[in-house]
Amino acid sequence: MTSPLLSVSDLRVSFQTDAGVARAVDGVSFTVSAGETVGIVGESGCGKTLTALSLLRLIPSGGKLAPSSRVEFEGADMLSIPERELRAVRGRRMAMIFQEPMTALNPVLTVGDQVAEVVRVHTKRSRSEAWALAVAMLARVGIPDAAARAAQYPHELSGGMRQRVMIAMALVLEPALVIADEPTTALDVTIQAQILELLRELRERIGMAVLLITHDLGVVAEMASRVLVMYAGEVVEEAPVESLFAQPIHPYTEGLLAAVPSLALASQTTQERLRTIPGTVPPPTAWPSGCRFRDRCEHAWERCATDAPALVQVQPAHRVRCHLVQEPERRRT
Amino acid sequence: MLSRPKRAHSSRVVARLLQSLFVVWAAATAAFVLMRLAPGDPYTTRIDVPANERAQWSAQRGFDQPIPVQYVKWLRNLAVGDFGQSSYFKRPVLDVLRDVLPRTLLLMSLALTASVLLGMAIGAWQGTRVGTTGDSLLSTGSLLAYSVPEFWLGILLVQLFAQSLGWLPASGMVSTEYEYLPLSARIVDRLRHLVLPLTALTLLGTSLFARFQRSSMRDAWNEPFVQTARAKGLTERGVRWHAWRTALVPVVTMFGLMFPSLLGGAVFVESIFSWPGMGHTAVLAVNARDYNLAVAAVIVGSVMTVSGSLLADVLQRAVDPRTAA
Amino acid sequence: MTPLRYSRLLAGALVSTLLLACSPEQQPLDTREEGGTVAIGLSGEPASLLPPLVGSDHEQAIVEVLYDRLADIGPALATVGDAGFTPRLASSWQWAGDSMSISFTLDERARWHDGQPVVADDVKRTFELYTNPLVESSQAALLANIDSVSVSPPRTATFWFKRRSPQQFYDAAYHMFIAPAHLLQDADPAELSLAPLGRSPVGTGRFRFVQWNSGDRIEVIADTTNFRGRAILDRVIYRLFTDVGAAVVSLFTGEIDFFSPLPADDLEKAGKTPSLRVVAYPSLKYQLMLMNVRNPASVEEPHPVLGDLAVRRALSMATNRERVVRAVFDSTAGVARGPTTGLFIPENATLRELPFDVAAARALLDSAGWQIAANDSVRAKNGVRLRIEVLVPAGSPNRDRMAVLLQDQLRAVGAELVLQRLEINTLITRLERANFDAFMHGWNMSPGLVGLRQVWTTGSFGGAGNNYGGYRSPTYDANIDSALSSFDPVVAQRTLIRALQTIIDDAPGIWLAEDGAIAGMHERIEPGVLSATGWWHGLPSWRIPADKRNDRDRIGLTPAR
Amino acid sequence: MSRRLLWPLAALVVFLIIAAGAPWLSPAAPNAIPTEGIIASSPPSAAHPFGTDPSGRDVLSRVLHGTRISLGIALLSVAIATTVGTLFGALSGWIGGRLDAILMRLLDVALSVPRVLVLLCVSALWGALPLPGLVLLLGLTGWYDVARLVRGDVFALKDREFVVAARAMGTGETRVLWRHVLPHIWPTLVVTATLGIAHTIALEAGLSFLGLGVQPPQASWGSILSDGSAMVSSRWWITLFPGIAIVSAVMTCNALGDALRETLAPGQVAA
Repeated sequence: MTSPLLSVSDLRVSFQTDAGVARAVDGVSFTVSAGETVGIVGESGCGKTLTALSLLRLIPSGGKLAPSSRVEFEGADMLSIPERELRAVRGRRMAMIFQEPMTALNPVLTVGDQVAEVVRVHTKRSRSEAWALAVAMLARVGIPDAAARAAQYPHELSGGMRQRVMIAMALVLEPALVIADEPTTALDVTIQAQILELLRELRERIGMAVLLITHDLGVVAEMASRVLVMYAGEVVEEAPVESLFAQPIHPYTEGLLAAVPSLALASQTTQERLRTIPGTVPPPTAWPSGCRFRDRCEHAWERCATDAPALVQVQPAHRVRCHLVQEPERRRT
Repeated sequence: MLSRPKRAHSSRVVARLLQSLFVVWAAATAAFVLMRLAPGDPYTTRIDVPANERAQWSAQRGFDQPIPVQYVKWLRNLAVGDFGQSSYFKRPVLDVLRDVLPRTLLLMSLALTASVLLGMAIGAWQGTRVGTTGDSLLSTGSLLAYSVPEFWLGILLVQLFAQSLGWLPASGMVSTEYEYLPLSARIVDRLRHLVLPLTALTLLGTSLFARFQRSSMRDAWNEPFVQTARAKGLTERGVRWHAWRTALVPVVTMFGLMFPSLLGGAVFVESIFSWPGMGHTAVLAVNARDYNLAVAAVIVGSVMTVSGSLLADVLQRAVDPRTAA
Repeated sequence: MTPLRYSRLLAGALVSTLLLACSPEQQPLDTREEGGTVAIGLSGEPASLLPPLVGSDHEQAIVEVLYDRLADIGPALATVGDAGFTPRLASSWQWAGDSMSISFTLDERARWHDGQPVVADDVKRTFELYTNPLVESSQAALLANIDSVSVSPPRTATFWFKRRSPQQFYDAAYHMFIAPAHLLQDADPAELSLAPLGRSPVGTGRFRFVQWNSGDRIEVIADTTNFRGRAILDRVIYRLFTDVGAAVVSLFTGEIDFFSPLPADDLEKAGKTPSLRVVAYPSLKYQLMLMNVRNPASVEEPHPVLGDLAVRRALSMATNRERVVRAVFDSTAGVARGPTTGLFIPENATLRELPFDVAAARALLDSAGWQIAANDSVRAKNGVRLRIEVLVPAGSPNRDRMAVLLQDQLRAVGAELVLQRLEINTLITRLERANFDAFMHGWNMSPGLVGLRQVWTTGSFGGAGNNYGGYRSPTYDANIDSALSSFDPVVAQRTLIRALQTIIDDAPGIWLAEDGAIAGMHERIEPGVLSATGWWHGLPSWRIPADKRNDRDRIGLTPAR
Repeated sequence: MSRRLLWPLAALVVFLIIAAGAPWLSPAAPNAIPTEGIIASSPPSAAHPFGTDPSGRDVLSRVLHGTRISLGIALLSVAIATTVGTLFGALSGWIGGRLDAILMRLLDVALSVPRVLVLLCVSALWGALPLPGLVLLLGLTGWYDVARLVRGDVFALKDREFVVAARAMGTGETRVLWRHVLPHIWPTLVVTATLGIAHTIALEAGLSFLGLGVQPPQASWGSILSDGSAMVSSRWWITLFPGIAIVSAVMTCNALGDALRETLAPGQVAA
């Protein structure tokens, strides 16, 4: 990892709410190299989507970035560059695929327009050139009869087609990094596979890096080479995908793995019944003291309530935020 | 596959037109019934006219015939634009309408355009800045504007700008010298006379549109596609355009619904500014118990309202592809 | 009291002449004198400009400058014989030896504004229209003594009278404006108001019609080839308003140059406005609350409330007329003593007016059986409540205010007045059908005493006159007849006073104000003496000094662009 | 309670206090024309803070008493409108089908004529109306919006689980409508009624201004203002003060309606 494409360090985003300060993203650091696919996994409310949005400086109104936060992308700090330069990066070098294609597409503009708009904004191409490029891209993402479809509106397309449009919109200028925020969650299972296949295929052809945000470990398993597990605004475990699946260390990761039917069955370590993680993610205004997972952790002991664990390296590419690393004997079996 | 929705579309248009026609007919019929329900025959003859002369008189006008026959005749006349005689103006009602209707349409169309443009601009500005000081100031302002009755606003405007400051004419459509002015001066003169009535008629509409556009813009502003537009690298202006384009949909519906409320406002504004249009004429007709003219005003109002909602339909189809299918 | 009336008339005339004397640059008449445009505000839109249909002041104001009478009355407003009358359309006239007919010879130079010569047939046709009951002309009653008009072509029209009368010349010459027969050939008398001539008049007056833009203006210009000489002003633009307030604002802003009557409330401000001049002038108008003595539902029966003499007298006595008049007109009007302005009441007459006496009014009502029941503030008799609907012309703030004051004062004796505001023409229609209880009436009298017959005698019910209230008194009728027909001035005066006393005692109305009128006008206008018969009477001789003319005056005679 | 709700509510209470206490708050009788001295319209002074009208009546007292009439008319006619509109809308939405189609067409027709024109027309035909007639007229021309909204709500609620459940348990139709459906639409009603009051105050003022509303000697804000309209040139106070009263009352109700809409979120019952 000589010069990573994207390098995030100590990303912190907080909101002032009636209930107090919500530290939604609380010191997240990671890198993505060119061409690499990194997955971020976690339950909803863990801060993964906000992390993704922060990379494009798309923090919702009211969100405050800590001054120490850095997001270096292709050598520029995304969090401090002027608005103009930021816009030049968005959509062109770093693009985003949103979760819900129905609402993420503008309902009153044709899909062709919406794709062509990216071209028009970032290049000097004429309206017709941009349109042609958009149609070509729509064809590339597997939309049949793309020329006709381009003139249609989002509501006239099926969910899968809409997501293909989203992908076309993100990839039309062949960015270096694509952030895909739950790209398949809103889709039928059969369509999910098609979309993932498409993403994989385009990744190879364009040679882009992908930051895949999902709650679905199955998706990660298929796509990513490296995984970050987030919980309560923090990264709790980071590992190459094989070692994470083979040897999850953080109890939360374990829980996630155990909750996935296909993985649970395939897993060698936990040949038990399908498990769920008890409890829910606490609200971001009231993270528990010490380890934020302790309330839901079956192994938790006194130290977990007082000391906040640090992210420690256990193997060259495997880092974990858990006291079990130091005191493995505490693990209950 | 492509022709089928089109046929469905055209049959829907026909259905919509028929429905509008029905509404106007029903309103006209209601007006006829109302006219007949009124205490005293509007054509009561003079006390000292002999009975035979009275009979001849009412036979001439068809009042001796049964009500259904009269109704059919009345409707048939109506269909060809014959609203009968205006007892106040001593002219055919149609002639009166020909005089006054364009004046009101001028005022209304300008007021509508101004309300829409101003209101949408203000509302769209607010919608992306909800909760800021500017937003609350404008919200309070439009609440106030929304609460000032046109007639009182008209009186204030006359007192201030016509009487105290002497900047603008207080009443009428044109100056006394109008017809003897060169073309450019005539245009200026017309515009000067338009300012105050237009302001009085526009303020309410503007605030209405601003309130509406603000909330629809606020809703659109929180939609995910706004985030998408930003992620695409659009400028804030471009992003705002994306939001506004969808926020337009509910506002356009309002556009058609404004017609009746504008016509209602015109009644007061025209009276204050002696603007000899439909609204002012309706008031005169009422004071003069000019039944034919009053009924014509109702029918014209209903036609306007119905056209307004048709227009709103057309516009909505134009701006919202989701309703077009 | 009476001298005061005349002094008021005199004062009015004096004020206007004084103001004239004060205005600078009284150049001698020369051709350069001519010119100027005056914008006059009217507080209503005429329904028609056809002479026989003239009813309201604003119709009269325009018709009088577009059309001509046969002869005009002199400044003294004398109506006996032809003394003081000056030729108009008729250049001369000839009395028959028995005085039963008068032959008018029309001015041979007279032309209609469309170029046609004026012929005797025009006079005959005009008379027929005025007197046709289908036309419903309000002047018809005044022409009742004329039997017929005969014609000796080309230009002599002879009026035949039913009987001799001191006013017979006045009746024939004054009440009609002659209309063009050649443009009325197809007119249906029953639908005369729809005749095209009514909207684009063709007359013989010193102004000719230019345009009528409904709701906005009526415009006339000087008829430069008029047989009586062109008017001094080039052009008069009548701006049509529907409410007095808007007209007054326009006067203050200079949009119009002239408005009358100016409400008393605006006098003070007008006086302080340098560009305006306020002129008081006498008027023949008196105001009253007219009471209908006939039952609206069945006119042969007396009115259930107002048919009762005691009620009418009590209402009159409960009204503090002085207070009402002062409140509404300030010092610009006097309190009317009877159904006429003071001008026509002989100076030495002693008339007993009904006193203002609330206690007496209550007693009168009590004794007449109108009692206040428990938990009611309104009197009633045999289940009929003392409730009177009062018609008030819309857009007449003075009469509206008087009505409000009457409502307040009469409540004190247990009478309830309900005000109903109506546009004037519609209101008149209801009056003509006797379909009303009471009416805030303002009557503009013709010169002389004919109005006393026109409005109050038994013969002038409905279409035959303007006796809307159906007042019926043989004593009054006989005395008025005698007053109008007697050639002996002493008898005429004695019977007049008797008639007036009769009607005052019968109280068919509450006599309120007799106007002196106030006109507000731009200071550059020199209108001469404003006539009691109407401010518009002398319009053709209004002038604007050459050095005071403004842009409006420079419009000249050019046609509109 | 949010501040947005508090202010207009407080203002409304003030108006109601004025309406209730007008006889005690007024320095003079509202319709009393002075029996001594000159009857004239005088400018504001210590004795008459709002001046006097052309008949010499104290404008302040008239405005205070006018509060009663103006608010009373608005409240009563909106009550009528709400009742009629709710019945009409509930019936239409609940029964649905053909009846609904017919009623909705009727509503289209009613909505097609601008309300002011209807009011003018009725005045043309019947002349000046007594107060109860005016209230009835305003009420019977003001229920269309209520009916439409109620119908929409009822339509949406009719197939909701709790309603279906109630029906399944054998509850009578009327009872289901009354006990299970209507309680859910009250936020809609409260908001529409509040905004309706604002609109009716302004409308009644306009009618009275044209001389077609409240008849003398009774005075609403609109008719007090109307008394001065012929002399705005020189007597500004007669039109200014009642005008301010109208605007503040209308604004109060509008603000209250807005705040209620946000607090009660009536749109969500249908969701």
